[in-house]
Amino acid sequence: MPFALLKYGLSRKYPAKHHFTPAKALKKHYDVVIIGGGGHGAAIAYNLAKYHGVRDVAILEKSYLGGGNTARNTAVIRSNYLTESGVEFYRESVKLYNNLSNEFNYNVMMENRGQLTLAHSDAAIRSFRWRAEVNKHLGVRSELVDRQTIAELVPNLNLSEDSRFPIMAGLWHADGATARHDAVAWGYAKGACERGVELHQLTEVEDIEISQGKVTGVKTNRGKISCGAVVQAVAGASSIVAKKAGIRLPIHSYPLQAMVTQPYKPILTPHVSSPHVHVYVHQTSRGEFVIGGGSDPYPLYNTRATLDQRESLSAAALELFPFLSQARLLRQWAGITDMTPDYSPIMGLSPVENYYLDAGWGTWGFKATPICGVTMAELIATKRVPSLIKPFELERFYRYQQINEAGATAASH
Amino acid sequence: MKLLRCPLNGLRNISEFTYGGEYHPMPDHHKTSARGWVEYVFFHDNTAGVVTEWWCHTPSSFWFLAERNTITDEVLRTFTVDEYHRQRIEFNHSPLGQDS
Amino acid sequence: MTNNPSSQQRRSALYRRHLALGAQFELRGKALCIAQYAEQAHQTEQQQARCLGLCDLSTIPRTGFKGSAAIDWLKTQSVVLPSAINTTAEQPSGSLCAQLSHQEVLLLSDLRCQSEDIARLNQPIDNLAEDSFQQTYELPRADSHCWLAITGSEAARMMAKLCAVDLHSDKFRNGCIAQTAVAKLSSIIIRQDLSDTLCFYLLCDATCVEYIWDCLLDAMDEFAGQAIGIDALLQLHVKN
Amino acid sequence: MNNRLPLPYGLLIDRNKPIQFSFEGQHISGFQGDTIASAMISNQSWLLSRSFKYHRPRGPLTMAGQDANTLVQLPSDPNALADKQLISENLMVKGQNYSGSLSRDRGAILGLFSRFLPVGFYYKAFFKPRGIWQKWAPFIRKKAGLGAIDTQLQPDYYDKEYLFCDVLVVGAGPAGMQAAIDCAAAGADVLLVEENPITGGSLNYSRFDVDGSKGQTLRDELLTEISKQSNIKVMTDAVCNGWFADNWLPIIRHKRLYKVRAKQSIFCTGAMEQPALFHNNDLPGVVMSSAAQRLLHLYAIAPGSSAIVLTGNNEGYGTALDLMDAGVRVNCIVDLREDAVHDDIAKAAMDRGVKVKLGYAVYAAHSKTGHRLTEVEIRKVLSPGQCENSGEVLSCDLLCMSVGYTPAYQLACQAGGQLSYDDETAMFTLTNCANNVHLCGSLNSVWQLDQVLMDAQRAAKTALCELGLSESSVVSSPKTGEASPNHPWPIFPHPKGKEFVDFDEDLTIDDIVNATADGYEHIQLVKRYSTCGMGPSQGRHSALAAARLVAEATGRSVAETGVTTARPPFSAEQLGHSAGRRFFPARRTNIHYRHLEANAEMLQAGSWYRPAYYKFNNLDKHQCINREVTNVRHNVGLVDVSTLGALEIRGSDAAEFLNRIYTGGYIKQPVGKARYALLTNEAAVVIDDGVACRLGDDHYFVTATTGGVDRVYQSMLKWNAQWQLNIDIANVTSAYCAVNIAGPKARAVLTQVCDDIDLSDENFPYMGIRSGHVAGIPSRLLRVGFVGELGYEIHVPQHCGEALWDALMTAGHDHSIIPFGIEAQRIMRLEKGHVIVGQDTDAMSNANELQMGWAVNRKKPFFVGGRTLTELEKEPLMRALVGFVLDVSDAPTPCESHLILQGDTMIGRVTSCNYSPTLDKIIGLAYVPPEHAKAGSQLTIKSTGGILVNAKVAELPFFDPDNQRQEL
Repeated sequence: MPFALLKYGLSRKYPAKHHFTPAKALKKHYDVVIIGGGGHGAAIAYNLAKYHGVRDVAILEKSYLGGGNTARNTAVIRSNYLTESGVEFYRESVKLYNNLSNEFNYNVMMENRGQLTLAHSDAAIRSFRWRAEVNKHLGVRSELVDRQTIAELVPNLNLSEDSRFPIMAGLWHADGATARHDAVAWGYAKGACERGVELHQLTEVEDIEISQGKVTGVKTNRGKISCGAVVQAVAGASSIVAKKAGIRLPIHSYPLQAMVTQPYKPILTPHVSSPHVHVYVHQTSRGEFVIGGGSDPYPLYNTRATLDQRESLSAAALELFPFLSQARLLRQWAGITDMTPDYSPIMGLSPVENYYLDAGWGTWGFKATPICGVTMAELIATKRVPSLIKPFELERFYRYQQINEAGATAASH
Repeated sequence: MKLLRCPLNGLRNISEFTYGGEYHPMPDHHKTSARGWVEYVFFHDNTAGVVTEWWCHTPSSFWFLAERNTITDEVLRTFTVDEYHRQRIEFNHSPLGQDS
Repeated sequence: MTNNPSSQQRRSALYRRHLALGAQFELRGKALCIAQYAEQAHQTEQQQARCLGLCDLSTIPRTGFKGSAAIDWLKTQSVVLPSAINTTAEQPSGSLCAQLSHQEVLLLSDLRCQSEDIARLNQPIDNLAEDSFQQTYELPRADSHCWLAITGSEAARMMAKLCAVDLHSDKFRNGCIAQTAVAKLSSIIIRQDLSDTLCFYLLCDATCVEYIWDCLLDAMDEFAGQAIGIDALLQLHVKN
Repeated sequence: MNNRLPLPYGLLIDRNKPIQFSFEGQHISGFQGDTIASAMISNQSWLLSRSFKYHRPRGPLTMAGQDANTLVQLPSDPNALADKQLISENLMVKGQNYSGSLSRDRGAILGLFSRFLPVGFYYKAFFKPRGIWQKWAPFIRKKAGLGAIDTQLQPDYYDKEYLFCDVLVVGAGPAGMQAAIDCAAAGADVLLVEENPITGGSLNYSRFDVDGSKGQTLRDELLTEISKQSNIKVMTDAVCNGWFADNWLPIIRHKRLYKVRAKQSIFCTGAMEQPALFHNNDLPGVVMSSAAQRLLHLYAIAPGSSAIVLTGNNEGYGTALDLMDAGVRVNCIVDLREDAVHDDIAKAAMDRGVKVKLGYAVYAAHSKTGHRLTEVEIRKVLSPGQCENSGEVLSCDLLCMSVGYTPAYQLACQAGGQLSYDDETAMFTLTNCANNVHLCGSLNSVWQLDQVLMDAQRAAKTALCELGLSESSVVSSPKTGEASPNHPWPIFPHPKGKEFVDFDEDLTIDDIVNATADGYEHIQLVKRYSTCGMGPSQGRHSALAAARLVAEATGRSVAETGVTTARPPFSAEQLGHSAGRRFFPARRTNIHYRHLEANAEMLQAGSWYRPAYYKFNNLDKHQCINREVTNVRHNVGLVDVSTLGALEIRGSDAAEFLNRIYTGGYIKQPVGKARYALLTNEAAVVIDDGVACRLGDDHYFVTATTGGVDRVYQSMLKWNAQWQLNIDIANVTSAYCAVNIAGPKARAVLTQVCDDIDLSDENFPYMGIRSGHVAGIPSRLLRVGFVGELGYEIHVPQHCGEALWDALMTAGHDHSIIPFGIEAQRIMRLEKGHVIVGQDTDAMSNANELQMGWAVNRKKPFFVGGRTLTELEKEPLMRALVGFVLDVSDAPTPCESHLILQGDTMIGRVTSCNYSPTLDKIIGLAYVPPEHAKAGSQLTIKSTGGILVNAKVAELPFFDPDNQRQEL
């Protein structure tokens, strides 16, 4: 029985401590307004308050804390990307994750169980080796493994030679992990609020005020706010919010669906994904199997679930784990992913002065939460673009310098 | 599953169709500015609301256009391409990149 | 043994399966067809066809035409055209004309392979000399697509396991065409009853014929459906 | 043996068919039609499972498959619902989630520490010192999970079927049956779906009148009506498991998933009875009133010997009557209402002399024996939630709770319905569903039977109007002043806690209230922080109480507080059902079996099967491949290239069209000649290639890559939909089988089987095209040299592929022809320095990087990707694809995708690399910075095991630089 829990058992009355800003009126002015109270928004606020002494910050969330993609993603943390920029960025993020619980004294249940991506073709083997080589060179634990090793890593996987899509090899990413997604947002928000940041839920930004190319304030459903700087961290609504600031983005928003089974006794340790059959599977610490795959076939700002996707995800999952046929599906849901042409985020400066972008997070936003908080906070506080996120600036498209991440992301999460 | 009305084959499950992107006619590839061209190639309106889109009925390879609400997923109407394109498109004959 | 498909120039990719099922091949016109699957099977195969049968017609002639002038040209070739898109018109010769769009048709030979239509229309396109018909293009439907027939009272229910279009006889009338997906495979379904027996023609990618054949047999299993020869179809056809 | 009630009790069981099964190794007997739970209870065994967190003993709560208390383990079916799963001979059933034995579960010790496990406790501990969580996690994981998956399971055969109807009616209770009858009468095709084995719903077990006959009588009437209607299809044992856009509904029955497309849907899914909250309200023996009634009427089981009914409405009195009729002693009716207005049924119950305590509540339940309820403590209610400090203890072995319902809202909510709370009726009500979805009956908060039937007729009428089968006329729903069965506050906190809000997750009143105290006030945050409603029953019994508690704790109204989203599926569905038969189309060329007969090792390319190489004697893979290469270089080989994409472009604008689509120039291309065709997208990225063969002024035959052709075809059609050029585009890939016969002896072989084409070099030169016959088969011959030898690509009708192959193999026999596969072909094209799009290109490659500027015609006004390419050319080249050579001794041989380093920096990567048997060297292609692209410059490759090897940049092609061989 950990000591941390003693006080709850021994005190007569529940020692409640409000983690977040209790509901209150908006101030007329904030130095920084963060649009979007998800993991990213909270992380940015936390870093501003804790490391840059910027505490006059408001997080404006149109619904509830962490209710967007933070709540809907399947909590996979990895850094086995393809490009140098990508790998270094996510590598730093994973480092931060490892210390997160202790960083803000709140258990985010980071579990380092590794990630296995399956290759069913020569082409996949080539692209996995490419990733493995780049990863290893940059100090990320990632390697191409053969069927024998796969059998040892995932004893229950269907490795039959005569299955419809025989497994030829895999990309093993020992650093792959999962964490309690909600807790990440809550921990950051808690830490931020403890340091004076104001979290305002049910507060929607309706318009963004700009004069002489400079952002001056935002109009919300609860009144106007003037501010020195605005950052948008609204995965799933990036184009919509950016449009209020007169900014057009290289983004298409697609629903991404996932589903979860009832809890069962643990039989699957690592996170297993197969871009070829469009599915990934992992078993949570509650014992549920989380199953996800590729985005929906067409754009939509709607988190409805489709039977079509339930059917194909199930079919695909059974290709890898036939015995899951008996597992019972409990819940199916969706998030909205902002897909960019090069499968990389859009971070940093925007055409509008003091208006910062944290967008284009497609299916890879959760794993970037900590490093995003650090780098965006530094940018806002110092007005200097940290080298780690320089490659992700919007301007890259105008120079045709996309980041070559295609292939390192699809259905791998 | 959503239903979509193919102007040629009628009402079908949307899984029979291929999404072809927002309808954005190509701007003049000679006159458009460098930045304008980039925005044509990479950027999207990604509108939350009614959008005109390309759709293809896969079994018959029939391309057509649809007006769809990207919030409610409601399809307002589908129609054949000739509503927008009847004229043969010509390209002026100065070789590429020589006047830009 | 000239009736061995492996001695023929044109071979259905299914011929090994047919041989394994004891198929008896006979030359009909230029096409080597499966007459039936076992000795003296006529009667039983006819009953089978009435209930649920599957027949491979892939070696039987067929062709297609496409292009803005195709329809007009076919008229000059005295082809009887259907009244509407996605419906069929039977030709005096017994062959079938299926209209797939306002510029495309598919022509299927009669099951006896006696009509000369297809061969005649397939003459190299020099009879398109007149400018007005230049936008008529032949499509190699005999090879791009396999041709299967699914017959019998259970055909519609069986197809409901593979196809999301409602093919039940009150909804999908005789002579109707559906261009859709069957078992996730793009297909053309044509309802062409054999007198009073329900019959669907299924045309899909020739290189997927083994896949679709196996899917169909598996789906037919619960209705005791089986592969049948073309004779069973012919008998049902002539019955009036 | 079973002590069952006499007929007519027991609608579902067949007393002539006894069945033996085992639970926890113990032999249990029941009848056909019994569920595991009913059979267990008939044997006086109430303990079925252990709870998720505290491992508390649990027994049936709803007898309707709506609670997680009855989850049991079947041999290859964990988490099976014991109150749904029928028993079968020798079925082996076990409990779940216990250590030791189900009756003596060591895990139950956790219950004692519940004070130390506050809501969200796992967020508050287990992470100090740093890294300790990695130790705790596995331990906590072991505790998690319920049933055990059988990983050796051979899955059953599941499949699917599409159904179509005018009206789908979900739920065959009184409302559903009535609605179906009305719709059918008006001529609609109706599908009536019922999840239970028989239709009737509450008519089968509820009490609607004093003598208790009304339900059955009405059911019989409705059934006769239904049987008269030929256009009603009734499906029982069928669960409608979700609603999706445009009335697309999955229905699960046995091992099949039906996908229904309905024009209109009518939901009559009824309501779910809700528990009261008091200390130990989870004890086995504490059940919903409806559960007791189900046991009586459906299974002929008297659920106890002495009962107490806790009620907040008159229905509880009906339950009491039912119990008394069945010979169960009813010690007391505890009525939460001080000023109850009793209806006839209630009066009838009281006339039987049963003790009634008005304004009282059950404050706590206890078990002296451990697992089963033995007594309850009742106390006078002072104010909502508050009781007197003392009360009286009544002994009983059954407590029936009748304090209200929540509509079975899941499907309705998926169909857009909004749940709102009505303070008047203390009930959730549903509004504004999709306009092709209609709700009626208790789902629609209509309770009295006659009103329910009227409401069903209203729903049917509206659906019929939508269908145009009835002239539109607005029918108002029979909203009445009838008393609501819901009690506003059946919630009684206890100093010792254990008043369970969520039985699945072992969450009590404190847990919910404290979650809000921690700042998690939004109902979604409460759910996520406390996990309330996240368990197997998905909030069916916790949503209402949780909303009420959160509302009070945060000073909001229940309506404002709301409930969490109702996600599909409606009931837990096995993945086997949603997977069904898996359809993955596979493509085979007409020559497929000839490859197998020749011992080909097949590989999959997209949906195609292609020969990788042919196994020969006991040679290993590489020896086999090298043998094939050498034979092509010295004699002649045959490869199946049927999977290559093939497109026909015909019409007066054919050349103009290719000019716009591909990078090259085609206007001046002579008829009878082929030209290389490179395809780029609008970002100037190379996405496909092939050869464009001009068969006539207005006729092109264009090849494309195996994986790319479908995309290329679709985009061609899309472009021309805008350009409106006078052409027709046809994808004829499957119409042709193609082989490539290559090698110095190719002509010699071909001559034997082709007599209508002059094959001589002067009359059929390199890149020429001819039509004629090969072995009597109409053929199109292309003289191309992908592998760099004299070669002919022969395209014949698909169905003639095997015949062509046979003829060429026979003809080639004396020239020692052998087939070769993809692997050999890859090596030979590499020897010739040919790029493979997809292998040597990536998501960014442009023509200049590939050093294929020669393939781009810069004199034409436009081509797709052209403008972008000119933009790119304003910036210096970033990288170039070059050839490199190593000596065989330079081990280890680099692999494709190995990195090129300069010092410690990554400057490029290998895209192709093989041993060339022809040159006896290691050759490859790699991306390098332009400054390293010059022939002769040194490259450092980080090869296998991180070992650095040095390679030299070489001129391309590696082999036969003057291309003499292919132009023989």
